[in-house]
Amino acid sequence: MAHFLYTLNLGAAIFMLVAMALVLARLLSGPTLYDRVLAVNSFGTTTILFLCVFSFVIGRTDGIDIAILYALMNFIATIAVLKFFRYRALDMSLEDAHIDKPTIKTGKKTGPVKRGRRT
Amino acid sequence: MSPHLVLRVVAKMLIPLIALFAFYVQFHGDFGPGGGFQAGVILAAGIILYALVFGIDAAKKAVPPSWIRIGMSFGVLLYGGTGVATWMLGGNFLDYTQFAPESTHAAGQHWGIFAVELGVFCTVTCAMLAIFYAFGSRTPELSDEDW
Amino acid sequence: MHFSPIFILDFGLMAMLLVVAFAVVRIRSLFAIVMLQGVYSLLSAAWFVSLDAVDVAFTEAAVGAGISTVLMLGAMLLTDRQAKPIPVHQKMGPFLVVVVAGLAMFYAIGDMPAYGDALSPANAYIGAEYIEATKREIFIPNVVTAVLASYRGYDTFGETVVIFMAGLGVLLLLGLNGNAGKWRAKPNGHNIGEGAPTPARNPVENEPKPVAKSTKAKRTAKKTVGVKS
Amino acid sequence: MSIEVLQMFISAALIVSGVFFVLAGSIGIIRLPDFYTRMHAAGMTDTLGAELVILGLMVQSGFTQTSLKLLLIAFFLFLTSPTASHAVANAAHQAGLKPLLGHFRAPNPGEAVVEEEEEH
Repeated sequence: MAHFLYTLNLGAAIFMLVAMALVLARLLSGPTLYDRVLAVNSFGTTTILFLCVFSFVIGRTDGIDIAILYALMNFIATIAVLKFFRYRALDMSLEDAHIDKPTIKTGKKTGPVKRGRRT
Repeated sequence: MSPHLVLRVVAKMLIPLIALFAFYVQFHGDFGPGGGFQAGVILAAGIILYALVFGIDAAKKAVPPSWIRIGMSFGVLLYGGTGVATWMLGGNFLDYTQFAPESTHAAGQHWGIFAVELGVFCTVTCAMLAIFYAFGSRTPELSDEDW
Repeated sequence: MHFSPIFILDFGLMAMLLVVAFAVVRIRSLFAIVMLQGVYSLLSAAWFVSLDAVDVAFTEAAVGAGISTVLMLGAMLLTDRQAKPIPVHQKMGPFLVVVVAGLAMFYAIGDMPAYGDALSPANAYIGAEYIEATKREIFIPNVVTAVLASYRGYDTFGETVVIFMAGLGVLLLLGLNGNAGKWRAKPNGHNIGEGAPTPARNPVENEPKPVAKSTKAKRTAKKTVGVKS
Repeated sequence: MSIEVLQMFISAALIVSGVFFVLAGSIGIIRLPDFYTRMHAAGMTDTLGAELVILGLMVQSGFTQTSLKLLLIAFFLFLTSPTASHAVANAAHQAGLKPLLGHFRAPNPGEAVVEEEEEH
């Protein structure tokens, strides 16, 4: 029975690795930067799952602490990236950010982009 | 309509949990993975999340730059002071057994490791926040073509 | 060597690390590089877990996932978005150095202990002594904490001082308030407002400019303003 | 049938279905044509697949500290993943990234935002 569970977890870990590789391909090729952000986020989730399953495979549950850490911290990078691209500053508050429309890179020239108000 | 309501609510729920996890890593470091450095980085990440969502000015109100200056030096002083204290008690520099020489369960070692990890925690948190404040407080001036 | 199925996972992780490292070298968009570095730290943390180096994995995870990406983005705000291409003739020298160093490393692989060897120098001599002594001298389960804080307390003190110096250097060079918001970065050396007539910028720009900006940086900016790359 | 065998089978079923969803999601991230559809696939990986796999592992380990930690991971993922997806979608929509349209036409990104504002 232990052998069955070991095989099950190992198979799950290998499939997680495959999923990580697929998401990585999207990260490398992503046409827009939002695809990349999405891929990084998804990659984080897949890695968390990989770490959980893998700690069951090797029988040491310390890897789960690292998975908790990633589950908490994966969010911060995503928020930073989106703030960076939407408001072009890291220092302003989201609370009083007015809705503005920075343009994605289209190649053609566009008007000036308003940044979020600095408090 | 208030902008980014979802982000603000989730961040508000998440920041205390990140801080709690940082303290778990700090004080559970003797039994599981982790220690002062990791805990300091995690706590700093929590405060950085606060700064990202509620603005760097709010973060500076919560954790003022003067605290950062003091905390950064306090950590190193705590570490060094532990060594000096063992010195005063008659041992070598950073020889923690001097704190409780009669103990059979190495209580002196436990106290020494606790103090030292606390010093590392202080210094790392404050140094990470100092770097973030220094970079995050600056505003670039860009034309659209450069972007 | 006995083949364990866990090696499949190790090799998979190593292969992905290699792909990400090549991509970081090849891609010119700095934003993609920041993202890829986050992925690199995720992968290396997973790999450290498989090597049973959980504390190292923890550090890698803590620094790589949250802090490093944010700080990189903060630095990227003040610089360019794209790496400048380097002409091929300038690349040949470094390439030669890398090839020679790589060949030397391949030559040295023969002397390395086998993967997971119980008698390798890291496991055999002083490491084994620490693992034994921790149980009867310090009474805590985590050997890494015991070694870091007690047996190698001097080293950790040095590391703490290094972190302190890093923070101090940033404080001295940049200041915690970014010069109270008066300092402004100008990527590419362009001085906006001197070239083509642009629409009104932020109101902050009308403030009297700080003295430090009007020195060398401004002079070079004036020179290069016409020849935008 | 003893309780361990039952535990094993439940765990196996949950993990296998979770892995199926994760794999399907990551294939979707590769294969689907534009950003918004890819996000649909990624959302499936992030919530359904992840929760199923973690639930399977919890069943496997029983009432232990490990199980509690896994519960925490499941809770954090449940909290942060949809939020991150929401933030990415919001940013892309605000920036004017248009979905790949077929026969039907969606409103322009700017117009849709104005309508949303008036609702609140």
